Amino acid sequence: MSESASAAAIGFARRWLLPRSVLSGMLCVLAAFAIGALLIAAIGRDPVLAYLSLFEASLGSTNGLAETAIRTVPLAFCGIGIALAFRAGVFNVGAEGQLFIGGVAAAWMGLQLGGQPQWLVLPAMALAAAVAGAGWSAIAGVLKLKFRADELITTIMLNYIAIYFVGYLLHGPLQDPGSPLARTARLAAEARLPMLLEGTRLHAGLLLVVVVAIVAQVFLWRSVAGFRLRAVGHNARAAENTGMNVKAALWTGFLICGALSGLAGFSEVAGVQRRMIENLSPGFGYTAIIVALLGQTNPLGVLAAAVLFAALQIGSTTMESAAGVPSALTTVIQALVVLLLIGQNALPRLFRRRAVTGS
Amino acid sequence: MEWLADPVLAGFIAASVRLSIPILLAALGGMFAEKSGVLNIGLEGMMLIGCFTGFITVHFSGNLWLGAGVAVLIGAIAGLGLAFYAVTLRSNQVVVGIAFNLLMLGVSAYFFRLAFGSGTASPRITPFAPIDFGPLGQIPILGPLLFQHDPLTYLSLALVLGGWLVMQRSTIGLSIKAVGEHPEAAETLGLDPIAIRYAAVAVSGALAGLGGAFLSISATGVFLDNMTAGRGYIALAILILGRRHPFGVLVAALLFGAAEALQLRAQLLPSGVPLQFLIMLPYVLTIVVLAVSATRSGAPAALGQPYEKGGG
Amino acid sequence: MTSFMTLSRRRFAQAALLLVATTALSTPVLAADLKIAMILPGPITDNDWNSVGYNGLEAAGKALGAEVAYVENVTDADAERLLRDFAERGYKLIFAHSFSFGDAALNAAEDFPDTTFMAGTAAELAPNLGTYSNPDYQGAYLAGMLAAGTSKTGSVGWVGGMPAPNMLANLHAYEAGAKEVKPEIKVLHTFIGSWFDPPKAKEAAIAQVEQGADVLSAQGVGVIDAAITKKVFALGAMTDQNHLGPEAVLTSVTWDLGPLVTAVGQAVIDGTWKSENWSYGVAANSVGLADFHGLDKNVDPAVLKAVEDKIAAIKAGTFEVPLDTSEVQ
Amino acid sequence: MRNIRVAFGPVVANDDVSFAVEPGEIHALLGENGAGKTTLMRALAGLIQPQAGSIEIGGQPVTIDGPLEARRLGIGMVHQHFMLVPTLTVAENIALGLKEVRTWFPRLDQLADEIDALGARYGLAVDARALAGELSVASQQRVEIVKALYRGAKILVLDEPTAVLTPQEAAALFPVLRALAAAGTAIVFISHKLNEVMAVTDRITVLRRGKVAGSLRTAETEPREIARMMVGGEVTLPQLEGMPVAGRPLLEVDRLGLTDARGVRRLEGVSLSVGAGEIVAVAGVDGNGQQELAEAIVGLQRPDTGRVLIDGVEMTHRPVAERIAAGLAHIPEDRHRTAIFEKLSVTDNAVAEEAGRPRFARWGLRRQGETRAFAAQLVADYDVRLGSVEQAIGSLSGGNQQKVVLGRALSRDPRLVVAVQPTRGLDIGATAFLQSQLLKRRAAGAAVLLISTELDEVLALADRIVVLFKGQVTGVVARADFSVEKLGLLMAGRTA
Repeated sequence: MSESASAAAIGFARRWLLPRSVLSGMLCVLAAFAIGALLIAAIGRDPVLAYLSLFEASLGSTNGLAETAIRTVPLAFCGIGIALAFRAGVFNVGAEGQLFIGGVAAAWMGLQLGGQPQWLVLPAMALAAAVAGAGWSAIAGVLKLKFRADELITTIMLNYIAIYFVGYLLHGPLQDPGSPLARTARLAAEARLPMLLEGTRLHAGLLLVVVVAIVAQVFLWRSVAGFRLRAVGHNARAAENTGMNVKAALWTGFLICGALSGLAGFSEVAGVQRRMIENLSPGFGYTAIIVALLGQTNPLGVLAAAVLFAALQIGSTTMESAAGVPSALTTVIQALVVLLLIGQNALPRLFRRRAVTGS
Repeated sequence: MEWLADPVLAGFIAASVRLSIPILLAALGGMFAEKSGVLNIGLEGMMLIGCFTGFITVHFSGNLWLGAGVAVLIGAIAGLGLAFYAVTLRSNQVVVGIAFNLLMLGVSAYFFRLAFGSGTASPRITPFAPIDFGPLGQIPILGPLLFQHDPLTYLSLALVLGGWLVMQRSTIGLSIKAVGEHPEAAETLGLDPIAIRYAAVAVSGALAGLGGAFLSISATGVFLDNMTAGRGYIALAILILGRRHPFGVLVAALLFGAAEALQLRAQLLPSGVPLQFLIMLPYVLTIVVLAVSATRSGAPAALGQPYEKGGG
Repeated sequence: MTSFMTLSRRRFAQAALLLVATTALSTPVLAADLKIAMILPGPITDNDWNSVGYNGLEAAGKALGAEVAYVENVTDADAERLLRDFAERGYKLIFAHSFSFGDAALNAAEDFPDTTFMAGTAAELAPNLGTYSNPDYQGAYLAGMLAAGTSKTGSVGWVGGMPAPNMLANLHAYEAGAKEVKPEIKVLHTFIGSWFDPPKAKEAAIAQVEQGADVLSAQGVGVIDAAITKKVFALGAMTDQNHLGPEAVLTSVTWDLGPLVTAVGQAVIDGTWKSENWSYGVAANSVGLADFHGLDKNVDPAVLKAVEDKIAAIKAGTFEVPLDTSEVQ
Repeated sequence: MRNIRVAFGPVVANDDVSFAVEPGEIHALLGENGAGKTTLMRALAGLIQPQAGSIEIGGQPVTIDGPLEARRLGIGMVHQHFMLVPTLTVAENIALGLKEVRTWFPRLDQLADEIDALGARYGLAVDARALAGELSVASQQRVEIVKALYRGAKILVLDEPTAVLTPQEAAALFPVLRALAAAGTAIVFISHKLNEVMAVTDRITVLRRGKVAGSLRTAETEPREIARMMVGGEVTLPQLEGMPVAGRPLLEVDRLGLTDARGVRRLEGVSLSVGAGEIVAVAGVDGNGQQELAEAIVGLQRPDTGRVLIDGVEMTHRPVAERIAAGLAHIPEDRHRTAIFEKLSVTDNAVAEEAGRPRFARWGLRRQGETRAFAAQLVADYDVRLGSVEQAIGSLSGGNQQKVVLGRALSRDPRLVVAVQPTRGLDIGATAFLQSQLLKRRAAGAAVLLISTELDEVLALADRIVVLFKGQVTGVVARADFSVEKLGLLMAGRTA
């Protein structure tokens, strides 16, 4: 092998197989777990047992892997949407509300089309969810572009409003006839996503989100529209000056985030719950914000970060039941992972600057 | 003029004040951070940790003021932690804030179980009681607005006044505003933008901590997981509605409190409006007011932008 | 105060021990190998719905000598996964302690036919999925009678979290009970829009007091605080909540899930378990009124007598508390 | 200051620089952009720490570890970009960081009186109670000087003080400086304008590429010698030659009026036209509506009255992209804010305007090869010095960044070029290159609108000069009638 070829091989390995960022990221996860272990020991529990059960439940068995994959789907959908919005300079933190609106729209469409063939029902549901999610996000878009109201604030407010609005629908017009529960009727078999793995709950939403991640990656880095989106996010004024349509890029950010979060709602409804329920999401849309930024707002990176967080969340509940460790501890570990990762990304830069200015 | 003395109106006014205080304190804290140029999304977490530490301190010491003090202190420490990320490491302030909220949620729930076990007889403390002003409390409008509350409420109102004095009149306020608008100019005059931002974020944490403690040692005498229920996020909106001015923040917080008090009362009337629409009233109102007034909100020029010493 | 504080300090010191004890990782096994699990929708510290479930699980674990485990704060989205997780780990009896876990339990039951599932107020059952009702509405009826009998203003209040079926059943029974005693009584109700927001629940209750209510039904943490502040009576829920307001909590509607969980567990061990609606209400002494702690002097003796008669009638089967879960307004 | 060395990473800004100024002396620190003048003075003001060398004040060796220490030693600096907080009043700006105005609640009224008195003494009239952000540029500069004096400055450093002033305002500044020097203040006057330096200073130190190129008494030298020292050789700036071709008008601006977001009227009834093969310059003191005019023409701001026509087609409310398609090229004033994406690669920056054209995109996806080839060609044509076209443009020097911007704008063969302060911040070599490119466009039959506050540049390049004052045209001067005095009067608002 020639020297340049071997150098290229090493470079390839560095870049794609084991980049430094992955290595140091794993170190951060380990450190967070070490701190968690101290806290577990503090209440007299066995950290080893706790972590074994966490690992076992999330990654150590077929079913665990399937559950982790299931949890990855909504986190990645929302996370990629948020990431693309952030790239455009839109701080849309409204994924949670957009997910609820998307979910209820998907269920509504699924119920309307009951009995139609699957190839028609599922795309129609997905479309309804995407359009509804995007429409909800567009409210924040109008508020920002027409009224200059900060989307960071309006999307938080819109999350509350969306959840109460869906509550109204599920207690009122869309309520399952004959049930006092706040939920829609059960979807017909045609309106459910196909299962991928016998004996688990893994549904085809996973394939969909992987495709979306790849398309989003290509869109962001290879397409003209993606380039303009990034350019606007970097410097909206310069983008306008070079003839780019800044409003279009901002709208793209709002609408993609809304549409993908809506798809998260669709995949939960059609793949997991098989109907719309009042508590469709345990905060997927909020966790996804962290997932998006941990993934460096890179669609494929976001997908990876979603897997990490899914595994942590899946494992944590088992840790609670099997080792008696309150699941609040996993919340602590998740937060520590994020803070350590941010810290380790920033620290070297800090030291470098110090060295240069010599102060 | 009979309606002036109507007990329902009086109750509504008094409730508006009570409901607004925690949000007011957090928003006032947010004002210090934002005026210095740091976006504090972590208000929610700082409220929650204040809520928890205030409660647990009162529970074990029996001293309400000690609880308030500890909440302030812990809130300030949390603020310093956030400042380390936002100011020193120059991290994305939105992510750091959200991560802090997550951390505080986990920490408060975990240590609550550590302190009280997983048992089910939840602990309770006797909260601050309203001060009796005698006939003053019966004055129409003013009575329920000003003379029916507990010491923490008056402390909060005093803090608004103090916040105004500090922000608009004092050297410290000048320095904070300068650092938020033009950190480089501040540095050429011998001010330390880094230190000032640390201090401002610590103060924001302290005030948010007190706002959280208000929930557990004044509004009620209990603590539950995630008891702040998003009030820290609401405070961010209130802060912008109030134009980052102490009195503006007071008015905006009262408006939100009034909307909340109104919807709780509207539920008791046969209005025919679906329940969920009443519950979302305060949030809708916030958005509408924001849309109407946001065009000239005037954020500090350097808000959200980390400062590098000797740079530029 | 002093003794109370000493107690607290000691409890603090024992916190670690308590934690170990409560989940009972390894208690001596009397029954075959039965392991019982429960998933709960909220924190077990809520002195309410989740505390009841947790206490019932613990009681059954002790009574049967069974190993028990639980997960708290489970969302609907996570329920099915956790049920399957327990089933996979060899738990043969699993309680899904929420009206909203019915779907999840049904799905899990299908894939784990050898495991027995019990879902709170489920609509659809399976051969290995039974349900248990939440009969605290029976107690709510009694509470309504007491509230109306104690009220001097002619208005009583009721504060709840979200308009879920069990809450609606509770509210309607409370109202019916109140109307039985005083047909012209006004029953005010408020939903605060979340399960856990004590300050907001307190404010909702205060609003009711200001509109004339002088007895409150506390279906959420915070209401008793309002009763203390406004010097009115509150009726506790689920557990004896007198300690939260010794002067204010007239009595509490208690729900003890222990007998039910124990009986279900015994039936599973004996192989006699059947898929049906297990209901342990007033008649089975699972739902009842807690001690008045001396506050019964505030209630018209005739009303107290009426309540006692009502309990007897329910036990004798001559009266059935109406179950109504219709939406309000 | 002796043997000062300051380096930012691999870039050495000051190398073995020694410099001295005496009480009562006005000492020019002269050099091209990037020669290290500002860096040296920032070290004196305690804003950066030199890696080597020593500083003595009044014969005592000192260590200036921060702005506070600099102030204690009597060093005051007026920065090129004013260090005023726009939302605070003048008095508040001056009170910042001062212990003398009481620790907790500053005595602002008393301070304001003292400021008025101080200003009166040196002819520096300022309104202490006005918001700093609402003052004119010249007033802001006076505030900066008062701020330094109030802090007891014995050594006053002025960084490019005349860059933002009219010739008349600059002339008014010089007596103030002399009065200050007469009162014993040592003044360091940083500039790259030879005529000013000759007019006002006692001594001149020239820096070139971070080193001292020479130090002489002003009276004993002459401009040519100094210029050679600055540049390190002879460089002549290009000069317009030949009469305009006077083709059809490619840009017509018709009674343009514009109100900004804060409700301030920025332009009023501005009309001008630029024909093919003609360079029209807009002169005026900074902040008199030039930026708004340029932005209304290129489409970054919406005027509320009047029209903009490009090659006869009304474009007043059309998007920027259409104007670019019609042949417009824009070289904006603030490169970092308006022209480049610092974190994107040189390639991405080079094709930003044309990324969607079929040449660079197919089926909505970018053609990487074509794009890179174009960028490589641009880099070669415009002599951009860089490591790779894939490196972030923010990592290039200012001059090289500007060349990319220029190349991007001009490689499209634009028919209309709007250049705003195109040479600001460039060294003489880069300036000459850029100016010659503009002349080339003129020769090729394009219309060029040059907006500049540098009178020398305007005089050298323009066929006609339009003068703006407070958003209105105060006069149009043809090449034959050019004179500094006349332009100066127009720039000060006296209509001809």
